[in-house]
Amino acid sequence: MSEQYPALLVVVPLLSALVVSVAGWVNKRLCFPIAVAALGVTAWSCVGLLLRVLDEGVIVYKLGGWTPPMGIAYYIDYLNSLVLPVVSIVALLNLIANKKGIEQQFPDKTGPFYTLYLLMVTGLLGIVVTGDAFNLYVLLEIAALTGYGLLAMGEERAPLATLNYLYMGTIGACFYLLGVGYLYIVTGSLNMVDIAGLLPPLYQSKAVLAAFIICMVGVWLKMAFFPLHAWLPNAYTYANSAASSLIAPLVTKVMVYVMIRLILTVFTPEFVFTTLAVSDAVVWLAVIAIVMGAVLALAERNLKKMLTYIVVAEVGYMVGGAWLGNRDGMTGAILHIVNDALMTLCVFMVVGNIVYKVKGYAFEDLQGLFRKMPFTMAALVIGAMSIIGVPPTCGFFSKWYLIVGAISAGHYGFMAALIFSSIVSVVLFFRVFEICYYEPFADHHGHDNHSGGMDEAPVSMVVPLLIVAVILIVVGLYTGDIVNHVIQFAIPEAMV
Amino acid sequence: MNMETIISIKPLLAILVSLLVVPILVLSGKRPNVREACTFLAAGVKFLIVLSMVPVILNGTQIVYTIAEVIPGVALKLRVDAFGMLFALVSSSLWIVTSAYSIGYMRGLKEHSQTRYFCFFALALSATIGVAFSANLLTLYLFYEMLSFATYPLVTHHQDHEARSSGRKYLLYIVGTSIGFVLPAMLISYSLAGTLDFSSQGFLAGTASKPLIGLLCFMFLFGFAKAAIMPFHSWLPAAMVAPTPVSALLHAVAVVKVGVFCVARVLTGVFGTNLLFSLNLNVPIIYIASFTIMAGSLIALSQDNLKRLLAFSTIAQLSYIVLGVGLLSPKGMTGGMLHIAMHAFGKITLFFCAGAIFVATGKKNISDMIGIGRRMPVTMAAFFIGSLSIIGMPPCGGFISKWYLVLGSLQAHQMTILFVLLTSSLLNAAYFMPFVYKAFFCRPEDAMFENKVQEAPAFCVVPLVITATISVILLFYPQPFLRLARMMVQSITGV
Amino acid sequence: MTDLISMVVAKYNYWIYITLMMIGLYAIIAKNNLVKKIVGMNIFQTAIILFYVSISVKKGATIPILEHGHGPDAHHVVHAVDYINPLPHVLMLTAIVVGVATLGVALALAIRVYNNYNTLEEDKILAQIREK
Amino acid sequence: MKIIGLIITVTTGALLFYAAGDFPAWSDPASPASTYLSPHFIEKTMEETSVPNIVTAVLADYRGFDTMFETAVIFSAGVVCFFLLRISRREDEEPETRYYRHVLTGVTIQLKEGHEIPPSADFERIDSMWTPPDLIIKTGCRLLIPFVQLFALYVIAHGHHSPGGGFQGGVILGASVILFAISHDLRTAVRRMSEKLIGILCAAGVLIYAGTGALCLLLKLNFLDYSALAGVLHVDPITARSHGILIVEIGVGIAVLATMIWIYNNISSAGRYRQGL
Amino acid sequence: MIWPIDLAILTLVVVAAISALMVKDLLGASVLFGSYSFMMCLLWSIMGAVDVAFTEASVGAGVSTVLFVAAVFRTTRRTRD
Repeated sequence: MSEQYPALLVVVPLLSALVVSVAGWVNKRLCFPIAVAALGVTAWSCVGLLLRVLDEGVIVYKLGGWTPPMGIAYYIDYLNSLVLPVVSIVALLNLIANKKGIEQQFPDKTGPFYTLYLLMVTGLLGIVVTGDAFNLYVLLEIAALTGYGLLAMGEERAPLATLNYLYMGTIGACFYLLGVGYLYIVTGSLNMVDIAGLLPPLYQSKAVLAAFIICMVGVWLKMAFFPLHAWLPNAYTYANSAASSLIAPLVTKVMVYVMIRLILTVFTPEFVFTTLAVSDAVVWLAVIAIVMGAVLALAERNLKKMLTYIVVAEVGYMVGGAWLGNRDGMTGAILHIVNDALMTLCVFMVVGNIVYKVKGYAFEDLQGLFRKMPFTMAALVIGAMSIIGVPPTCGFFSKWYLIVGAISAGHYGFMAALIFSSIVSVVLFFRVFEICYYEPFADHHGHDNHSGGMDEAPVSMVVPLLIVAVILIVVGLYTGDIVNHVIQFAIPEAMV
Repeated sequence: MNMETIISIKPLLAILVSLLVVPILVLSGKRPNVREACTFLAAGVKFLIVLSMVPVILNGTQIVYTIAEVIPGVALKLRVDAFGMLFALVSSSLWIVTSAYSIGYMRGLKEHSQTRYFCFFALALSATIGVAFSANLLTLYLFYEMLSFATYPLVTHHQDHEARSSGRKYLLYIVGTSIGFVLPAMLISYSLAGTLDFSSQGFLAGTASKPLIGLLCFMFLFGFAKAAIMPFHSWLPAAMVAPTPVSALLHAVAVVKVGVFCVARVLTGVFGTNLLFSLNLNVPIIYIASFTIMAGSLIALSQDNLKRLLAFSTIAQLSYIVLGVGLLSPKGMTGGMLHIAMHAFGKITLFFCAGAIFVATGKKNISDMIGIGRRMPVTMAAFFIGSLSIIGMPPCGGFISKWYLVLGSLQAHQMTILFVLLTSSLLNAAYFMPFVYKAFFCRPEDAMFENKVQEAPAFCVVPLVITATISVILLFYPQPFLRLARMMVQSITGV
Repeated sequence: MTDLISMVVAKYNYWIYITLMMIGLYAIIAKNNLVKKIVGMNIFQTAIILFYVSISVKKGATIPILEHGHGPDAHHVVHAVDYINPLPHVLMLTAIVVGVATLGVALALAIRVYNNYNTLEEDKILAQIREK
Repeated sequence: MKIIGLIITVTTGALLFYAAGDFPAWSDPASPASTYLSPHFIEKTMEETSVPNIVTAVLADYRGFDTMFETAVIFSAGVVCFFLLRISRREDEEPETRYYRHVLTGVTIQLKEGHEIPPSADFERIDSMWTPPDLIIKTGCRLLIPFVQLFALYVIAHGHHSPGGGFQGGVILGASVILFAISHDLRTAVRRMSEKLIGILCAAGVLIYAGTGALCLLLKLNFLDYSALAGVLHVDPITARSHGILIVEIGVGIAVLATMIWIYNNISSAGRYRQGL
Repeated sequence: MIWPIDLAILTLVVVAAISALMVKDLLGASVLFGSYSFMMCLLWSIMGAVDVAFTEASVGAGVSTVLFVAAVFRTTRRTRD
């Protein structure tokens, strides 16, 4: 069985999506258990795969039994075997947590919702696992299309915001497709490893350069890297919480993974960092992304939108780290994919709980939440600590590597940007905490006022949230192992 | 210097005790008696664990425990040495006393959200012990930040406008500096040296140019803003909006001492005395410290609010410790380290007294307290002893540490510093003694106190008597602390 | 000059695809009407398909369906030069499908937007949002 | 916006023009694209899969995994359109207004929700605007549709030997139903092919594809390795591949057929299914 | 392949694309887009990509246009650009 894990982790959610879709027409109550079971199996095979990779090294899975350059193959190496469990576990926890919210919001359309949810997870997992440049495009589109569907169901402004996302997303995907076409025209291959082998003699070719630029711009568009981020905040803010807490943690992170995959596997670091020598400019762009993300977040008076700008800033972290061109920076970027996915999940799930109970996420709606929803707020505190970068939460450690990378690359601007955004995050979150913590100042000296007791979200929402919060700390404590046993091997030896 | 080390989980236990009691406190929130019994129990257990390690440390052995290897070369690691032991002993013993005092104070004033208060108090104590036992900069930073965030709800306990603005200031200074200065400085040190473990000779020597080392040194010095070195001091008076037990334990003992402890640790363990000495970095440090001492004392002179006065006094006294370490002479360092303990017991007494007065009378300003010594003789007697200790006069422990500081400045041939020390002692006397005099010997104006003003509840009074007594005892029996301080200095300087 | 002309002629398919792509890209960014943007998006996608199909063209080759597939001489030798490269065609079949799927979703969203704001002009919608 | 658009467009265009300089000449048989992978496909397809239409072989076998997701993309587009647009009668705020026309007299009546239809067989339900039934169109379409569908089936079945395959055939099949919906009205079309049926067919089509792949997995070979079906179909592995391709093409056809109709139904009625175009 | 036809169709494709974007009536734009797709399909069949051309004929010129028209009927025909 274990040799079929690579197929299982994409096929199981796909098949279950179809089954759920049929079940939606027959009996709606079947949808949720099927979806959870499917994601459970997926998560299990992802973890199994990680263990196998740790044991045996890179795994190649030939789909259809065709040898790689002919057919499509999966390459599971240290890089994606680390990202896979994150994606599947995030999806699973989020699904469980949002069951009530989904039923509250779409009583008639749970079937399609779960179908799209599972298809989206299929797409994201596929993107991570595939070793074929074109296959990646198709999966990108699955993830994108289902994402549009999920995001558009929300507040009044959601469809317009999603339509804008669709335009930008399509341009991004098409750019990527075009880049793959350029690679194909000069190499004749679509397999990533194969392309990497064929490219070195062509490093000076203008077509390869253009292919790289186009691919990068496409991927940046999809991950909302700073000047191309305009679609993200609105699309994520106005969506329903189940969708935004799936998509916000995963989509940008998976796209960062794609970028790192392109840099490390397809174009190879020698080309990207030595031949091109534009890494400094990109890191500066990342600096601007971080600073602008932080500043724009400061301007918001609305928790969810504030978080979306933080997502934009975090993308800057990862792009910058990856482009520093040294081992520490790359380690930081990869580690941050994991950490950021988890912490974004944590804070967005908190928003989900708040929306479920309070029906709003503007700052005015948050007053007194520490008393009303202590567990949710505890999770928010841990998530915030992680985003700020306080040890021992995991966010600190990826920031550590990023900063060490910046120092050893001599890029102090990036270091300053990271520090700046940490401090801004303190301000951002403590502004929120203040509102949640201080009651409306009715009686002056607050002695013994018990205006209303606890009004916590349902257990099924709080427990997954607390699990995520604990995971944040556990992952932080195991950073050393993750780096030593996984990430270290994900980065080619050539990178110092 | 190779020291014998043993691996033991005790330091971790000492930290975890107060962490693990938190869930119990939350669950027993509805039954105050259970809750407070648990607090006491945890405090007692913690103190015993710390105490049980003392003989081992006095034998010259270190206790080491690695929690997790988080980054290659840098682990979350605990190490108990003499200096950490000294600090842990002070803070864990004072937690017991403060717990008792808190109960009296909180119940006396019928404060709200007492469960939250006790929980975060316990958390803050965990962090403090964690700082004391940190074996490297990362662990230190972890607990330092944990302390910053755990004390925020305590500082803003009243949840009113004043608390909100003070809370903002508190966080801005404490977290802003730690992220803005300490974090980059730590990472630069890591990039330079590849390690963060404290060693008796520091690990930065020979890794970087002089300007960079100097820059790092000041980033650390100001980054640990809990040490309240000017110009990063103004959070401390602001934080006095907290309930008095918080001010007493945290802002006179734990938090600020964590700050100076970190500064001392970093100066000795990261830079090392030789490096500091060879680069002449100690000179700016002691002058900055001297400036803080003088300025803090002078500002304290003009204060009318008792707690603010104490706060400025604390700012000045903290710099004594920095000064002592900065002198780099064995006697001076011994004095600085001893001052951690001596000042702690003295200052906590003073804060307890301020709180007791507030509980009994509701007054905060000195000008309203004329003649209060007649109503609350025990409290004011303790206050007198505490202030003597701060001034550095016998029969109190403060005398010993100041004596060592004076010797240290002579040893280091710093006559200016000697002058500073003496002047500031005079200033200390100048801001404490008038109040003591007025409290005992002036007649209260009519209707200043309601008739029934009595001593505060026993839970408040007993702790302050205890700490005052300890302050006195420490003059005659300073051995445990003195030995620990000497051992530490010996390991650093070899003298 | 002749070089330039021969280059233009030799690759005119590529020039046309770039032109079409630019037309589409401009429309997505600059057009005000949501449906016009969708039209632009489709032109953009089709341009890329044109590019891929252009890759596959091979001088002197025929369509990629083998002659004599079955029957008596089914196993005669096939020469690669005789047939057009089939791989880009396969990829573009997929891309066309993705294109129509995107189109469906985009139109559904446009209808939702129209239901909310009663217009498809982006500036009018934004004005309405700002008024609220 | 226009200026920004122009700048972006011109920059991108310049980059692409610049890069095109290094392309191999157009239609050059010696270009890497034509010499690296494609010769293998062209020369070996017949022996490896026994399908003369190379495009079909590559599409459904060598790169069958892509195509499975292509079908999944179409399926998800259908689900998204349904999810976004469909307004069930329960959720609908505006009460449904129905229009009936008395066939003999031509009198049109309008009924608010809750009112009953007059008990007479002479009333037919119409759209809000009554267009006189056009005999030519209706009859023409009725005659045309069977042939269109027959052609579509041929396209699916003959995809191995001629251009076409599941996808094209499926679209044509879908188009025939859409033609029916346009020439008559949406209600009639929905009555012939209910929403539930469409929804299930949609999923079933993809299920046939993915299920075939999963069956190969169960038969101890890799996912989508149709040669595993040899044992089940009692043929040699190469013919099994050919048959496998046919099976998945049928799956694709069904999925595409249903999805096209589904998307059309939802878009043309804005999700209310009351009246189409 | 006959290059004059090829070139002529390529020009027409561009013209159709531009006019589909310029025309001030969305229904007209849909129809022009249909013609654009159809000419694209011709172009591809000239290039020998019969399968792609077949798909484009059924999808691009067929179903896409129908979907456009349906959407335009459900929204509005008028536009200012």
